Amino acid sequence: MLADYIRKRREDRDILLMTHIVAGYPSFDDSLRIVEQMVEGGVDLMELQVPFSEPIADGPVILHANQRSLEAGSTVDRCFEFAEAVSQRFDIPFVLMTYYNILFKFGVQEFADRMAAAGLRGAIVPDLPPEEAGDYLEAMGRNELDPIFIFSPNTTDTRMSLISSRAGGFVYCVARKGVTGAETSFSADFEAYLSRCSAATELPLALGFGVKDAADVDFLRGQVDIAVIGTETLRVVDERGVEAVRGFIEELR
Amino acid sequence: MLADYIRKRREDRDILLMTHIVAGYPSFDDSLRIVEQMVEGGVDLMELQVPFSEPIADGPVILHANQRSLEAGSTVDRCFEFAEAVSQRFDIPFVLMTYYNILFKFGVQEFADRMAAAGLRGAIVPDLPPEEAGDYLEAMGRNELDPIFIFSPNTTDTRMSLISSRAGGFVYCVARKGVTGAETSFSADFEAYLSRCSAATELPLALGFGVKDAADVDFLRGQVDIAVIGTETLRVVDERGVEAVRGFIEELR
Amino acid sequence: MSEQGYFGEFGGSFIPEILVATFEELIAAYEEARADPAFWKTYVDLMGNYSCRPTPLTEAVNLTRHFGGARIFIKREDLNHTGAHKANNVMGQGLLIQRMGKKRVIAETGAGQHGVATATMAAKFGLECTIYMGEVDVARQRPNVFWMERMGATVVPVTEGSRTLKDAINEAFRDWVTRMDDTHYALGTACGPHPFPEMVSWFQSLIGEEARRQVLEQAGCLPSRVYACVGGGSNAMGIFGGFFEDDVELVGVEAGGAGLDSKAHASRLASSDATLGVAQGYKTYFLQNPDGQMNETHSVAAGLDYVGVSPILAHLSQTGRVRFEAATDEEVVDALSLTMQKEGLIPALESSHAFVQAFKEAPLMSPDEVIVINQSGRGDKDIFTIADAFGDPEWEAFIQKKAKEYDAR
Amino acid sequence: MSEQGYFGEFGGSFIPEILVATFEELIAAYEEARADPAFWKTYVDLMGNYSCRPTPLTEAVNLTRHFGGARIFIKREDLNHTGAHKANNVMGQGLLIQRMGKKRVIAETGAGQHGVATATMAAKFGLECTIYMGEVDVARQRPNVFWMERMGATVVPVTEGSRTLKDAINEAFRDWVTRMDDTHYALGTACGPHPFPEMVSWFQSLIGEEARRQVLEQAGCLPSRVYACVGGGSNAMGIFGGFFEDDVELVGVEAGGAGLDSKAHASRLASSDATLGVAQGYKTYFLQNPDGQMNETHSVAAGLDYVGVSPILAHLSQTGRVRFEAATDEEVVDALSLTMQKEGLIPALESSHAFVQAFKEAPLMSPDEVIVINQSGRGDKDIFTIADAFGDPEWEAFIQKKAKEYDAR
Ligand SMILES: Cc1ncc(COP(=O)(O)O)c(C=O)c1O
Ligand SMILES: Cc1ncc(COP(=O)(O)O)c(C=O)c1O
Repeated sequence: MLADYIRKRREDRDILLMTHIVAGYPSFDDSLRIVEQMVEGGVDLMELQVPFSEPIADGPVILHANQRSLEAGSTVDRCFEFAEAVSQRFDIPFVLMTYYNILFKFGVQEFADRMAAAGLRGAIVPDLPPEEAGDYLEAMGRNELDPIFIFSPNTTDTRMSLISSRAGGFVYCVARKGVTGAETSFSADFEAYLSRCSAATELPLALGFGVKDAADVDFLRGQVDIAVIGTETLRVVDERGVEAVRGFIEELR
Repeated sequence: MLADYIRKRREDRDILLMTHIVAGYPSFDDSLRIVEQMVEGGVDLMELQVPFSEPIADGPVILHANQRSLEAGSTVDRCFEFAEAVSQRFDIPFVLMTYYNILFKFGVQEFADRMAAAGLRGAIVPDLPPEEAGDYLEAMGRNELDPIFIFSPNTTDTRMSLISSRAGGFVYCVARKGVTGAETSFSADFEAYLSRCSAATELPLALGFGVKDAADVDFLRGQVDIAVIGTETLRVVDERGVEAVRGFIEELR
Repeated sequence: MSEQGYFGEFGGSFIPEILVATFEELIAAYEEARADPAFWKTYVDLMGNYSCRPTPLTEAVNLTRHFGGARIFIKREDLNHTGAHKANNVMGQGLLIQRMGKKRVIAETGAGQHGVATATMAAKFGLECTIYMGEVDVARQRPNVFWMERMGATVVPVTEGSRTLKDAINEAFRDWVTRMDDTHYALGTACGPHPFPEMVSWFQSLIGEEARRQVLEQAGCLPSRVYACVGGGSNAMGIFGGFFEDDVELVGVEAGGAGLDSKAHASRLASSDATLGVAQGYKTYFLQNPDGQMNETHSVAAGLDYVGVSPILAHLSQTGRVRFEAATDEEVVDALSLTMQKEGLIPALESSHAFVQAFKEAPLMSPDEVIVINQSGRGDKDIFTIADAFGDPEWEAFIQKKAKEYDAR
Repeated sequence: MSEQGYFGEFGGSFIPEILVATFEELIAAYEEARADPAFWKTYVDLMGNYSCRPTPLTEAVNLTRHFGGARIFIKREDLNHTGAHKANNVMGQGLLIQRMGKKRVIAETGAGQHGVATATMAAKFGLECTIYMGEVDVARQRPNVFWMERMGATVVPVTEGSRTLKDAINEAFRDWVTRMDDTHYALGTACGPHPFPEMVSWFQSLIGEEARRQVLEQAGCLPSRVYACVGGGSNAMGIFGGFFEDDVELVGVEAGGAGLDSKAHASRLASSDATLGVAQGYKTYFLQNPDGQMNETHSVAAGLDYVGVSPILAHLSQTGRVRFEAATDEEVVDALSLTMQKEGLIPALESSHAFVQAFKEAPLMSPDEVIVINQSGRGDKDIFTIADAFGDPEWEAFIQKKAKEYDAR
């Protein structure tokens, strides 16, 4: 399972990098080249987002990418083909990220089966709280896929425990209130928050939302297992092109 | 007084013609030439209308003439000058027609004095019912001016008597419901109406509102003393020019 | 001579002979209705079921705090069906029309408010309906024309005179003269020949009746002052009517336009520019020239932009029972803006005149005192005028874009 | 797992973790308020003093005669302050905001009606206010944007997705995620995560409570059927709420757009085009493609043009308690036109959907039967849309002329 991979990898590296792409944005060809650049740049694991028309928890940059991908004709099926291709070709774990309706319409069980078949290792479904996740957990469990859940600064300790008890792979900690990509300021409360997170779970911790340069990564070193770079790589692609991604990743550590 | 003039003149003529102009429309020069044409055409008496900005009882043609005259700078003073000029120059009686506010603002007494001084013989004030006419009647009486009032088809017999008791010169009978110039159709009730009018007053009767050609005048012959041609001469001026007025009048008898 | 319809030296009935019988019939019907308590009950029920009377009296807590003086209450005529107090008068006259058995109603309109109310009443009562509206007003108040037409009314643009309200009144009289047998002319304000000033005031008196009861209930006392805007005077007469017998100061606010010394205003009683005259069938103060010709008037609020004023108010001004003030266009836009932001209310530009004066006086009054402002109508019907008054560039861009869409058809 | 917020299989709360605490707080505040009779009284008083509740129930005598069947009564939510039932919900949530001590309110809006209502409430309660509105809607509903801004609200055009209502909802959630401490999101209809469907329905239940009492009083019996249009479902839940326990047939009317077989509609329950899904935080029938991506929908009425529907109504459809029908754009314009001409009422295009279905059924019913139509709002706010729906050439000419005036500046 993912947690083992992460712990193992952390023996060599003081922090892991997880990046994010929206499948099919700007195109599936580009998506493939971006993954390639990222892997070459040395990322340790990756989120592949299956676009959804109503990505309620994503900020404007990722929202935009979702929309463009769908406009370009992206389908769930095509995303799975893509996922299968990259997980066969590249030697890092890929997890899927999408909204619950994509699973629900597909059939949660069938979706999990298909994820497993594509070689994916887990999933992040930000609009699926553990209370609503019965079918999902079962389907994920049956396929040995990690259900990755989220902590946020206003999640209570009790609730963290509850979430942790359902979660697998790692826990995705939201660094600050807000949607993906907003300016992060690591507040005074930040350390208290992280120690609450660590105390609540045995699982590795990923920290996301707003990480954008080597300084941010440096700051996280020693505090969490994984730094998540989401929006920022999309910005790099948009502003400097696909070929700039590798350099951007390399500079992060 | 006017009644005597009318009775006298009726000895020679089976019907008299009274025409109407709006002083200063299209200009005072034209007004003078129109009066000239009318007198030459043989009219027996004339109404000079002092324009008012809110001529509530006039139809669109006369309303329009009121507006244009005012726009061209017509004033009450200028109208009196004009009245004085025509009554000196032409040998028929002139009566003034206007709305009560013109008298009221001028001062009713002063207005009557000024009418008399200008050689006018009476006045028609369509928005001044006898009930409101106390000052006016007094001022007119003091100047030996005839206060001409109006009968309409829905004026009751009692009210006709009341009106007659205040009126002088002649009574202006409205031929049909409506404002000046609307299409007249002499209805079955017409004769009954006229005999009510005759019964109610000793004064001569003028019939107005809608008389427009020789046939209309013919119809009135023997029924009333005066046929009033109002709107139609304005139409002749507007459509065929000032010089056409004389011919138009001549054709009426 | 009968002194019927006079209020001091004002009022009367200066009408063409041909209308005399019609007015007698109307006066008789009105007096009969007025003497019949069942009529008033029918009227109140109708206004309760069809409009939303009693309209609320809203305490303006934020404005009160903002000015730190008298407690401000707002009488909400804006919540009437069709959006203004005009509905009261029109529905009342509708009941009279039924009583008289007439089949057709005509009306003048300036801003369009009274026209919309009349067209609405005509639809409800199944009457044929013609609305006279100055050509200038037709052009600038197209939304109201649209609604009148949709309701089945014929809107006739009046092309003579200043082509505004007073000309529409003249034209309505002209129509009436030709069809008085089957037609009633529903005059829109407390002006014109008797019985209109008195009758319209009677229908509008619902406002004051309610307001008096409500303010006693909500504030526990009578107001020190009551403010209303004055065009023809109907909403003012309506709310003042509840307080004539009380020790309450009544304040009428006229259109100050570009300022009282600019001539571009419509203040008959608050300025010294108006003089006594007789027009449109009644005697009152008019804005007229020395010859007695009516002047052009100006106000940002079309409904106040009128040369005459209710003879009853002229009388009450003379006796000192009602105090008259004027609010300029600029002050009006400011008061409107403040009221929107503080209370979420959108008074009509007309009504905003009353707010201006109240806002000037409230801060000077004691927190123990209460004042009532009559919000005679809602402003959201007048978006074209209000957007222009604010000079909103986004609005202009929107209209330009919309026009291009239409051009492309 | 908690079954809180479920109605049969519909509803629930599918929200990002970061909002969980906020929703817990909201649910607690809501449940406390609901258990506190003083809260409801404060709410009813507020609606009585600030809006004009109880809104009348108007008997449509002429329409009844026209159709010659059931007696038609119309519940007049159009007379609410700001012109629609939306005010009820918003003022209720305003009181909750006060209870929670928050200082800022955000809302989504489609047609602009809910945005105007929220901006109004924010002005009244002294709250900072941001309204999210699809860019397409900002462009076509500029008058409402104008009023929101004048009331002091910030209107943010949403430029992603279909740039209409659902995108505005997403954007409002995005805002809330970043500022939930001081901000309340006042959702505008009976949709979204728990407690919104239930809470909004509760606030709107005033409509049904009043209507039941009024129809008993005025008709002496319960109605056979009650009709309401269904966008998100709040006005329908509001009026239906008064009759759930009675033997009264409840009819929800959705947007049939260009016809149910055209795909250009917004019928989730009356058509078979919608399927179960989870989006915008709740589970219901959505108009979506087989992948679960939401479709573009269409209606002449912006307020009905939405992909989802109240989970409570989805449940009531499944149980058969509420019957669902659809009205096409064309039928809607005809029903609106007839209602204006016969009754002098201007239902909003949304509300006119309910009228369509009632008009289809009334003639087939007996004169002993009574039906109630919920007139959820007034149409005169939507003159641009309605004039376009009627294709009025004079309106177009007016706009073109107005644009030229602006061009000339
Ligand atoms: C909202 C509103 N208030 C006031 C007025 C002025 O009329 P009155 O003085 O008769 O109340 C009008 C006239 O159109 C109006 O529409
Ligand atoms: C007048 C009116 N009616 C109905 C609706 C639809 O909403 P709901 O279904 O929540 O009542 C709207 C939405 O904007 C509206 O403005």
